[in-house]
Amino acid sequence: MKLAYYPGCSLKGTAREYDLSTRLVARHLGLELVEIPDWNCCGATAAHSTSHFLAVALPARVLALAEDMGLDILSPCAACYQRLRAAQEELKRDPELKRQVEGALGRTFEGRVRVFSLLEALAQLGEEALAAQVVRPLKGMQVACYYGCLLVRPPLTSCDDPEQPQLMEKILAPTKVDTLDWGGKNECCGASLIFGAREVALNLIKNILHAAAQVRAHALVTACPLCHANLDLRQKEVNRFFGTNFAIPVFYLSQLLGIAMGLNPRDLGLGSHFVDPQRALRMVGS
Amino acid sequence: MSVKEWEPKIVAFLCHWCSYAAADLAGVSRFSYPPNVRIIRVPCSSRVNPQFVLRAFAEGADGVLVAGCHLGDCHYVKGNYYARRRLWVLQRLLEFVGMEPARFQVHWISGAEGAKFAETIKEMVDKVRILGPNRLFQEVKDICVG
Amino acid sequence: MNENFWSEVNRAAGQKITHCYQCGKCTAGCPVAFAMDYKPHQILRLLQLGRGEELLSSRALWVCSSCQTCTTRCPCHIDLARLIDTLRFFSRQAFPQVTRHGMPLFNEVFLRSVKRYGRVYELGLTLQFNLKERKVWRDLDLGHFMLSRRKLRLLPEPVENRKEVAQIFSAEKEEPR
Amino acid sequence: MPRVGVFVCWCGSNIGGVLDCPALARAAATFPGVVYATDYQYMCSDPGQKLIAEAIKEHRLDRVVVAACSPRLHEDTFREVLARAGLNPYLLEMTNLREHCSWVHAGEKELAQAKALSLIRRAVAKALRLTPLHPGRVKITRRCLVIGGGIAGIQAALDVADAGIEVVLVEREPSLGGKMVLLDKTFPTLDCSACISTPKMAAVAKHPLIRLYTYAEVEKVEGSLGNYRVTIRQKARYVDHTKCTGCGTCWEKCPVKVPDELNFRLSTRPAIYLPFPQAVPSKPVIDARHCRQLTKGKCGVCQKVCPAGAIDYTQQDSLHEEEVGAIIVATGFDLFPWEKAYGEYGYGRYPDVITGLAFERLVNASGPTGGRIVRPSDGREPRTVVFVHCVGSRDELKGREYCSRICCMYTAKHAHQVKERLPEAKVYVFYIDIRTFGKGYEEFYRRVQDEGVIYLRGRVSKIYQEGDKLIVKGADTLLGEPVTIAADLVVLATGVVPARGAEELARTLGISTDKDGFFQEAHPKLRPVETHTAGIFLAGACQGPKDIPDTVSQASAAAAKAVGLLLREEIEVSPLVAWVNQALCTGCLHCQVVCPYQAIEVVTEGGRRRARVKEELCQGCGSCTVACRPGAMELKGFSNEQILAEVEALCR
Ligand SMILES: Cc1cc2nc3c(=O)[nH]c(=O)nc-3n(C[C@H](O)[C@H](O)[C@H](O)COP(=O)(O)OP(=O)(O)OC[C@H]3O[C@@H](n4cnc5c(N)ncnc54)[C@H](O)[C@@H]3O)c2cc1C
Ligand SMILES: Cc1cc2nc3c(=O)[nH]c(=O)nc-3n(C[C@H](O)[C@H](O)[C@H](O)COP(=O)(O)OP(=O)(O)OC[C@H]3O[C@@H](n4cnc5c(N)ncnc54)[C@H](O)[C@@H]3O)c2cc1C
Ligand code: SF4
Ligand code: SF4
Ligand code: SF4
Ligand code: SF4
Ligand code: SF4
Ligand code: SF4
Ligand code: SF4
Ligand code: SF4
Repeated sequence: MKLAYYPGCSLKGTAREYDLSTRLVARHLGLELVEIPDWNCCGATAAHSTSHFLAVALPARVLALAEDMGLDILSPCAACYQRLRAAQEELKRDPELKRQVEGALGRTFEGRVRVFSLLEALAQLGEEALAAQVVRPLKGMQVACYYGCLLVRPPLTSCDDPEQPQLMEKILAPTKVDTLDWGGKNECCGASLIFGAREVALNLIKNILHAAAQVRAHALVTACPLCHANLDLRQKEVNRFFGTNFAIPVFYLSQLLGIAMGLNPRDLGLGSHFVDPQRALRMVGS
Repeated sequence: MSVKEWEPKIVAFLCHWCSYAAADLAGVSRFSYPPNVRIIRVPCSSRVNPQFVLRAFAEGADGVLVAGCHLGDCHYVKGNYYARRRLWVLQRLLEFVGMEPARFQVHWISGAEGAKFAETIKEMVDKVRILGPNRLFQEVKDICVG
Repeated sequence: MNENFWSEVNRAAGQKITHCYQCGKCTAGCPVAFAMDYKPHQILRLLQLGRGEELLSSRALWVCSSCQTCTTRCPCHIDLARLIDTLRFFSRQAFPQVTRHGMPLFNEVFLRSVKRYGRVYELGLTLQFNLKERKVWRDLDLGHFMLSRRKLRLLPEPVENRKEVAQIFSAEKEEPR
Repeated sequence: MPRVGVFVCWCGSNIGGVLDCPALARAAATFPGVVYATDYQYMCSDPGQKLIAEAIKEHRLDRVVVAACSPRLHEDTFREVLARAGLNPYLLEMTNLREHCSWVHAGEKELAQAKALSLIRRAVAKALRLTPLHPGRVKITRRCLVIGGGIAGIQAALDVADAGIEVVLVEREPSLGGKMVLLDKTFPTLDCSACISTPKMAAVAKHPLIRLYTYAEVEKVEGSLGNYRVTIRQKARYVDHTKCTGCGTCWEKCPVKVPDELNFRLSTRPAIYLPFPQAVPSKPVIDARHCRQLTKGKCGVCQKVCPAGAIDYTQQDSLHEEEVGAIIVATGFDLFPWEKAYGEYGYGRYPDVITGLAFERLVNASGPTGGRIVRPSDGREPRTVVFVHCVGSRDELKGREYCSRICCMYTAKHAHQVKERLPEAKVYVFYIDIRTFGKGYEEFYRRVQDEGVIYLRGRVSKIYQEGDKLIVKGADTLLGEPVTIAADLVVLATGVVPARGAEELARTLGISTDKDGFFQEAHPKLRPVETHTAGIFLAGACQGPKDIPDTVSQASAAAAKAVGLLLREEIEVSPLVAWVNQALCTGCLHCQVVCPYQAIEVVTEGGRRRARVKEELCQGCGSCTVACRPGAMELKGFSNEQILAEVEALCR
């Protein structure tokens, strides 16, 4: 399978390891990724809370670039994924808006590119293809899969069941990791609030860490750079603020899969996590 | 007939269960309306064959009204839906051949709406009076009725 | 303001505001309701009553995390998250000063970065925002950690075709809202 | 040439004060075909009627025009006059000089006079084309079919049978009883549900005039009002009920254990089983999907132990034909399938999130726990119980738009039951609105609040398991705050939907369903137990969500309607029906498509297909006449020829 790769801003910075691990795992699974040349930012929450036009036009340029390549898009960043999907739906729904956007970009849309999240792309490979690559089963590790908001909401752009998503669990099943049933998987981590309303965001992060701790998760798994930043980078701040002592490592889905596939943890970018994942990895002898 | 004496002649096909009852109620309530309308009672608006309407125009009617129960209230479950579809087609056809839409009207009037019936007739007569005698069909009578 | 405001918001967001029967499912699921001055169902109620003043100056608009939980679960098909976005547009028009801090400030700075470089320049963005918020020292240790792990780039990495991005932004300005 | 008589009525001054009636009569006398015309003060009075009857004889009239008031008022009166005078009553035409002329045009006498004459001309034109008509008569089969054996079907069957009419009752489950027999107590009086319903079930079984088919379904219905031929499929029970004594040896010995669907998997039952102890009939059936003998060919235990030799593994489904004159449909409801729709409540994955009906089984002394309220997951008594209203109801997104009408009340009952059995327990009820419109209902709700049940106004957004608690995230919209409760047991007040298979049954019977799939009544206010198809009646929750008092009222009403019909020897059907001019019919069947009453059938004669009207079903709407392009379909009393003649007369 060959896909147009849209890393987005985060994967070029804060979420560097998500980019590394996604590319690496994809290569090993025979998934060819071609980075979209000269892609731009999707606009994220800032755009859609400021202007409906920007919220559609910015992602629209990315859609158009992929259309030129003739490839469907893989968007590992959940925020980008949601913005691209939302823009697609808006362009379909509102011909007037489509006309305006086309005018501004000097490009036209056929609307034939599809946009996949990392979950969909991996799930499409099928359980067998994944199982064939697993050389180091993660038996004994208990993880809480965390989907957050952007991958599963709103239902119109959701890549899985909005209330009880299961794709991560399905993808991880061949690794034999123990995926926990827990109530926090689609709760909001407050990514868009971490700058503008810090205390509120810390509250949300605490709630998720608490829910994961309740089910004795050894680690969290996520497929979103914003969730990762909040849950991993901000854990210390949460502890300081609430007097808690969480130490739950947060893996990207691609990283955990990579480990099960026997790839080098350093190549997967595991060294750049704030909460040290070593303890969890040692449990499964990695 | 000279123009001065001319009075609009309007034929109304009324559903027995609703609009005919509305006309009765208008009477009982003494809601007066212009005497230009003549009523033909039918069991349901769906009994009205477009052919009847064409014949009325051909015979010199200046306006034709079809009225039945409100949609969803048909005594025969869905007769007025059929009527609406058929008469809508007829309205388009008449417009196409150049007849003023006000001459052929379809209304939904329940048995409790005596006042609405009287109002409807008043308005229709006023409109048709302004339009003047219906000449269109006099000329195409042969084509339409055969 | 009342009638007008009501229908204007309604038109902009394309929602059937009158449908809301105040069940509160939105508030029940909203992760940040605890921090809002008006809870999601109350935002809807104020809208129904056309009480724009309270709404547009409400802190709740800028506490909403756009998580879409309310939209996903509303039994009456009301897209509250989108309504809130629409109210944010109106709020910025009515009270330009809201963009001087917090989330609207962040959005402003964020978009400025996108406008200039086509992408987000995270380091510049953070510094600029913290400066304006007068919290220069916030996240300093984190920044240090991230720089050391190459999680923050020192310099922006702009797109090449900046003209196209600029076109988008200038078209946006012409956009009647 | 017909001989028309015209009778102009003054109605005192009502007509006579505006119109010059003698002048109208004089003018009418000159119309073609009119051989006699006169006027009179009050035509409907005795002398007036006599005047008409005598004129008919004297002038050998064979068509009568009465120019008076609305036919909606006096058509029947004057038809009888014709009949008394020896004339076919359908040779009458009335024209409405009062409501449509004198009363509304009093201010314009001249124009009114002209209009009145025109109206009489119309009536004469139609009268000339009237033909004698004879109402059809159909003999009635004095038997009644009742479909569904819940409380609605039971009540209707008993009422009809008590009136001396034979009843055939068909229930598709192995026992009578429906939902009511599963309930513990009933609001608002809290009497024991089984105690009041099982005697009725027994009465059905004993009634000499009721023929009971259980474990059976209606497969085909032919015929029409007064005479239906019904085919019933009796599903194989593998137990010969004529031999079985109900001793119970078989179900005690059967080695199979399957989850008991009636107890929502809170307990198990054998493969040969009685659904519940008070079942009627109290004889078992074998569940073929789980019996080892029937699936794998080895076991045969029940056959060995049965002292009556009643077990027959070779039994097959059998078909039975019954003739009936009327049908009462009472197929009830099912719960909204919340497990498919509500992911935020866990899609049914948390064992301690249960429906209201499962709660009824829990709290029921004859249920799986002997009436102890415990958590299905670990058998512990809950300390905090949360109830959630409107699950699947009033929810356009995930459920149905309508209110289910029973869940507010049954939840109040459940909350009361928790407080009664577990006084220490905390009970919370999340609601949007409380709907307590029955007799004694509001009082009951207030009483439950007094008992310490806490009502919170807000919908629940999410329920999830955390440890052995269920976290319920709701809201208190009265305070304007989100609320989170850690519960031990959550009961969903699940809404009501039509019983599975209702759509197919509607098709079999030729009745319609509403937008939600409930059977459609003929009129929402004035004919709530009839359908649009004459002879088929509705009872209970199959027509819309209903509690027991409403269900039973409607069942008795349906029974009264059916009895009223069946007590007649034969029924008269209006002669104003459609008929097919066979010579013109091309067999296109456009008419059949529009007929709302399925009154048009196909007949094939000499290889030629034609339409035929079943007069006993036709209601005379005339829709088919317009659908028919070649003009083969005609409506008696409102024929194309008659109406066109009226048009011409009016336009002159
Ligand atoms: C949890 C709960 C608690 C309740 N508590 C109360 C209460 O306290 N008080 C109160 O007044 N009401 C209560 N009700 C409402 C009450 O259950 C209904 O009013 C009543 O059961 C309706 O009776 P019915 O005969 O119309 O339907 P059902 O009870 O549903 O009976 C219908 C019968 O028809 C059969 N059937 C269905 N389809 C076919 C077919 N195609 N062919 C043959 N047979 C068929 C079914 O098997 C069933 O036996 C409660 C309901 C629920 C869900
Ligand atoms: C404001 C209002 C609006 C309503 N709107 C609706 C609506 O939109 N839809 C709806 O479905 N329902 C509506 N209803 C309810 C509806 O009016 C009743 O359901 C209905 O009238 C009840 O009919 P009934 O025959 O039982 O009683 P009633 O209408 O009260 O008739 C009883 C009759 O008995 C006579 N009577 C009383 N005592 C004696 C006696 N001792 N001897 C002889 N005769 C006696 C009375 O004079 C009266 O004529 C409404 C009611 C109200 C008050
Ligand atoms: S969930 Fe929807 S209907 Fe309920 S209060 Fe919120 S907006 Fe209104
Ligand atoms: S989108 Fe905003 S208002 Fe809606 S649930 Fe999320 S945070 Fe609350
Ligand atoms: S053992 Fe025989 S007689 Fe007894 S209940 Fe079973 S089948 Fe009937
Ligand atoms: S033959 Fe079937 S029903 Fe009978 S005892 Fe065996 S398993 Fe049970
Ligand atoms: S009866 Fe009460 S709980 Fe049931 S749907 Fe209606 S309002 Fe909701
Ligand atoms: S008393 Fe009347 S107005 Fe009040 S709640 Fe009951 S039905 Fe509604
Ligand atoms: S529509 Fe007319 S021609 Fe066609 S089958 Fe019916 S009666 Fe015959
Ligand atoms: S007149 Fe109406 S009811 Fe009778 S056959 Fe025609 S369509 Fe059917």
